[in-house]
Amino acid sequence: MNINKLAGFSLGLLMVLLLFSPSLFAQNVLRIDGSSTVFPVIEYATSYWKNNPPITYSEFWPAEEYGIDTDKNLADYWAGLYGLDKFRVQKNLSHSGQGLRKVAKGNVDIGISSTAVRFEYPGKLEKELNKYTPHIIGYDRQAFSVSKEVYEAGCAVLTKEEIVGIFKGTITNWKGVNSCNYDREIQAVGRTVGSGTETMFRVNLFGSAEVSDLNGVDVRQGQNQMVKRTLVSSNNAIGYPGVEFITDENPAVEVTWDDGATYSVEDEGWPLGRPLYMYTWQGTSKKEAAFLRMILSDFGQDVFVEQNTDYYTLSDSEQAYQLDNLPEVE
Amino acid sequence: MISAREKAIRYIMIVLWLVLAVVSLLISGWLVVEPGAISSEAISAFGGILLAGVGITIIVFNLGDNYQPPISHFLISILLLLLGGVVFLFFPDQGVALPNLEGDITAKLANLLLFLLVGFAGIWAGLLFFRENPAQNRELAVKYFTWLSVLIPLGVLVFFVSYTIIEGSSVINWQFISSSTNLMMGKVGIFPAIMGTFSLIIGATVLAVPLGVGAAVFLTEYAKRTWIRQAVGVTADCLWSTPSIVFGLFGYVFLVPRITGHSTLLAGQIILAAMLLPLTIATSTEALSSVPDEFRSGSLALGASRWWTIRKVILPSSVPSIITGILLGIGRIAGETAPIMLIAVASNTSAPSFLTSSFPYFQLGSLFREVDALPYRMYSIYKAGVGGSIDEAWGTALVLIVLVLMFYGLGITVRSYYRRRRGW
Amino acid sequence: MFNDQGNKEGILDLPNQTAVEIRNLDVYYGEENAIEDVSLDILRKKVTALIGPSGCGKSTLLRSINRMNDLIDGAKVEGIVKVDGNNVYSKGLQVSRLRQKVGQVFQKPNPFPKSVYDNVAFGPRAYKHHLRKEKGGLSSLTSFFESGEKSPIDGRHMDKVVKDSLEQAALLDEVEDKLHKSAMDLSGGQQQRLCIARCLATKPEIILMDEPTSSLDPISAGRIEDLIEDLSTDYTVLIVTHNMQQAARISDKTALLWLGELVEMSETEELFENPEKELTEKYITGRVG
Amino acid sequence: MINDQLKEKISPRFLLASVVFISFSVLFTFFVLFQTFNVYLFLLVVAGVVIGWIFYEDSTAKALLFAASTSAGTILILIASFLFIRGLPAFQEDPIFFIIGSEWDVYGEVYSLGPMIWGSIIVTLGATALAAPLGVSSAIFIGKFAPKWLRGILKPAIELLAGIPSVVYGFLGFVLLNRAIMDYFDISNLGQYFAPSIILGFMALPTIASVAEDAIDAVPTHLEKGALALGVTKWQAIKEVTLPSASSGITAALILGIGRAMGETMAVTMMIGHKTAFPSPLYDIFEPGETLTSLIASQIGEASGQSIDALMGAGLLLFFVVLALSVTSRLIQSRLQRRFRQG
Repeated sequence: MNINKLAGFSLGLLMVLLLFSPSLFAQNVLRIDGSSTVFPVIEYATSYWKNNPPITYSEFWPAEEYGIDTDKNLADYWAGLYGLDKFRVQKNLSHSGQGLRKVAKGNVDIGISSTAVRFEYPGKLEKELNKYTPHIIGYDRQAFSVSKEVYEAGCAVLTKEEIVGIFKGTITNWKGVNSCNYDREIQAVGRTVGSGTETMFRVNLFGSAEVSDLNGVDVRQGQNQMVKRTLVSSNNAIGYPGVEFITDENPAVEVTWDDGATYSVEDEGWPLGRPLYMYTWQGTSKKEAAFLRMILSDFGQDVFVEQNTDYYTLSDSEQAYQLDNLPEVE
Repeated sequence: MISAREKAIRYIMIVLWLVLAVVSLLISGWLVVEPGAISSEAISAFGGILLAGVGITIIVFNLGDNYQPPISHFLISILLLLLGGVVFLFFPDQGVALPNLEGDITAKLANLLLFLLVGFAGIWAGLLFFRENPAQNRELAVKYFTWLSVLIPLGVLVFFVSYTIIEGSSVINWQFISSSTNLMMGKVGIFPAIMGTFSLIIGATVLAVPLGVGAAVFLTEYAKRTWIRQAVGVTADCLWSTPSIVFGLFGYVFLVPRITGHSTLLAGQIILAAMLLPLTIATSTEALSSVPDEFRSGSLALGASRWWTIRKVILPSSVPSIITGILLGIGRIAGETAPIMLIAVASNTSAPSFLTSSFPYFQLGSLFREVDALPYRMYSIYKAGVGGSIDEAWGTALVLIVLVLMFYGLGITVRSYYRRRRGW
Repeated sequence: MFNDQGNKEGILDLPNQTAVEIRNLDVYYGEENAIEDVSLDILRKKVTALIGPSGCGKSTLLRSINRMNDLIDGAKVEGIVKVDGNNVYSKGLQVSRLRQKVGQVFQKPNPFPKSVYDNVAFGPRAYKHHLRKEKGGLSSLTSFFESGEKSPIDGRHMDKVVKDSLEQAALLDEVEDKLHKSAMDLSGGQQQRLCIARCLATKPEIILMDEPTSSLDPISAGRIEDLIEDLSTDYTVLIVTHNMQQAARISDKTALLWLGELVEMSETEELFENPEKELTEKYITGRVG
Repeated sequence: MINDQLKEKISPRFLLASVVFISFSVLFTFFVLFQTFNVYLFLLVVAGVVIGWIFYEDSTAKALLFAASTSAGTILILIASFLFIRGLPAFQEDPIFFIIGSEWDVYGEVYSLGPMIWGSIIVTLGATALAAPLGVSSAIFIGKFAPKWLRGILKPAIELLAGIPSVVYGFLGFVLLNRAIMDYFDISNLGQYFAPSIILGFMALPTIASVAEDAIDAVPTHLEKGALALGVTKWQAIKEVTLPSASSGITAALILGIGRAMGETMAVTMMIGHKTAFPSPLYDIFEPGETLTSLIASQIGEASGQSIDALMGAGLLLFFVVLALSVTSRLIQSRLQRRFRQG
């Protein structure tokens, strides 16, 4: 018997074995898909979940600090609250719309979205929308960010009218902005139409997503990072990335809003806030609840929302409300 | 005929001109990397010298013993020099030939056209001169011109690769390549993406190669009628030129719902196999038809059947060429992003694994999960900042380029090695 | 060994003296009539030479005996070619059997890019494989394990077959120490003798030679001629040549073809010394052709 | 007696037909229906092939090889039909508006591809303007002027240019070229048509160069030698004899290059501005824009319902345009081959 035949024979044997392979479809996975805005939180949470640090690593799993009395590892503890073993978390980055669609189809367990489902599907019936079970895990603020050159030229405070003018195309040069002393055409950076961010931006600025005359937008980028990169690479751009994506290279400007007050993005009353949603489909299963409870707990809020990302945590009452919405622990 | 002294002068001019061209290319490359590194006056001056150099070269080329240039050609060369001078003297603050005409798009376009016009006018005038010259001059000019036009893309290639190497090498270390990203520990690594890319490639090869080589064997050994060959050739061509995003769309509406409903490694392998297939068919057909007919008749005359002939004579003697084609094809698909973006990948997933510690020591579950892949990882860093900073994108790009070049290099080496060795 | 098996199958052994019987043979390439109504007999264990100018259909006639014409697009054969009394164009005849009994040596040496040993063993291995496939069933299942390059059935028997064939082709002394080196490294004359050995290894009855010396230097050609004379004691040899001296030197019978028609066929000496036809005389004296 | 033994036991044509039929039905059911019993059907076919292999190896091998040779066609037909089925609804309502209208508004649910088609045309033209002269003259150099050793280096090097992944091209282009062009031309946006068309030019160049080089190579050298024997220089011979003979092959190369540039996705997606509106004026290559490929790549993730239909329509259009280009190119090439075979 020569080597070729041996190889062919063992390949055949392999195929027969494959047919009886028990782990053909691993079922014990929590699937998450959706918005790039919410994604960083999920990414940190899954990283901790996957590493599953034991209680002795108090740097990563400071259970005592948060008044949790356990000797289990991190993921084991949170899964154990619902009587489950640790499961795998599979996350995928796409877009709010895709996350919502996939969670409705049952392709994923949790759809993450940076916009409320009623804005995403304005035409849908209330009954349909109610099948989406919302969980708010934190807040993002859309900052108005400009290229460094623009900021350094003095354009640090914009009014709402000016912003509307820029995006509607009535103001095309930085000269047209009151606080500015910068002679350069404006490059207004938008987001891909249909994305959660774009929807929320329109809702916040114009009251509705269906605004058809945003002719001032020069460039539309798919995700926050591309918006940021466009701002950094240009010398004349303005855009609205999430607060997570503000750096020294693309500083945020202050905005004078309808009420006459001027807000910076750090201020409590910043008008362009938006919740970070995690949607489950028709109620919340134990598996989903275990992971959500970790994020919604004091520990999760501190570590995943506050420390590692620049998002804003839930207030105490909101946190309590969200936790109440989850199934009871066993 | 021209004297030796004149010949020497011409060569010197050519060398001078080439040096100028190369230096100007380098400078423009440098400017692209670091805008503002050189003052615009310097550029204008240099541009002037360049154009003057072209003009002088043209004139010197024409100083043959028995050459009397028509007056119009002198006029053209002088006009060219004047034009260059005007552009560079009067618009010194805007770099090469680009006066700032304040905002108006039409003017900018006109600028670009002017720039191109000057260039083409120069070349045209030069060729016009050469036409009246001894034919050797023209041939020399064409030769250097075409040589330059090979050097430009090669320069771009070298520049791109070396830029990636410079940017990427600072990120690359063993940990970056051999581990996965762990945000909790603050570590970044692309191991899952490397493994994912390899699984995609291997799966695609396993699916496409038997089909492609089989098709090629049928076409060269069995199909007597040429219309069958034509038909398969045309379909393979069409498949090859189908845009990669269309493959992605097709996978998205056709494969994904039929496998699990979400992105899977298997879907990516199938779509990449569909992209690899036409390349395999084309290169294998070529390899098989280059096997001399004497081998076929020799084997058949000994009483061997067609299939035995194929198996024992034709395939063994064309294996190196077939492998070369496959390797080049793999190099092509390894870097594809658009087709797998929608159907196979997810960022920062763990590496696919097919081995387990318990019986039967392997599992196929990974086929039905998302994978990470090098090109997609680059794209997601660019797009969403996921999985690391821009430095990591350079690192990933470097690994990807090295991988692709490895396949190409391997393919080309196999080809040249066996071309030297084979006996027909 | 093969002979035995072949005999059992009953393909060989016909009592009469005629090895190949050609009757009213017409070969067409598309519209062109390459062979026109040729009838001739080729005698057992004799060397028969086919001579004639280029394009007169010598090679076509040769190829229609072992059905190599089948491989040429548009070739059509009419008439009867009997090998050992069996019409080779009868429906259902297995061509591979025929070709194994009727070997062919080509104009240009065409060894396979394999070792010398594998070249010679190629025919017997293919034959064995086909035989098992024909029997079908379980035996062909076992052949799955035995058809490889180094199958156990090769063993000593195959070594013997290879060595005998090389010996017969007067090549063994030269290649004994490089049996497992590539055949492509041999010289042209050696390659041609290797092709003859390869052909002998299948134990053919008849050997067809299509200008076997035309691409070789005179010394190598001379050795091949010697070899052909040796072979004629055991085999029926049909040789196509454009070299009349060669035909005169080595053949027992000679046939002259002219534009696809048989002009004359007789004993070699007779044909060259007192030809019956005027055309033959003109051709052998060089006044036409 | 002998003939009995020599007879084939089964008609290979029958076997061929049956195996092909079975594999097609398997393919159809496996992919179009995808139900569990197909696994058993598949196993049945495997068993059939194994048995066929044992008893009639030659015929089975031939049948399998034939099935393999239909694979490319099958995939192409699958792609075409599925794109057609999914893309047709977009064209049904108002095909003229869908193709030449100027609005792409996801919130208003108004979809027309006009700006994207225009964008594809602009970018492709720009790329061709760069790649065509460079590609053809590189082909002339490699095919005619380069010494053999240099040729052995240059050909693979040009191949390598095609080997760099488009995502790397896009990244390099975005980092190096976009800002540079913005500065040089003093324009107010980062993602204009101009930058991607330069990068696309370099991506399409290897295709043009290698196909054109093949065409130049295919011209029998005796034509050129005949001219040289008359005492003209090499360049004159090339210009008067080789290039005219190779002209249809070079045309084919250009068409193929155009197809490549038109279908290229990632580099454009990463470099262009994704503004779904016509530039004004129409020829303004410094405005941000969108092409068909980048539209699909950037919006398919966000799309749902009607907008997916519209994107599928865009894919359908793209597919058939590129298909037409490559078929044209192939026809030209085969006509060229025929001419030299006859001549």
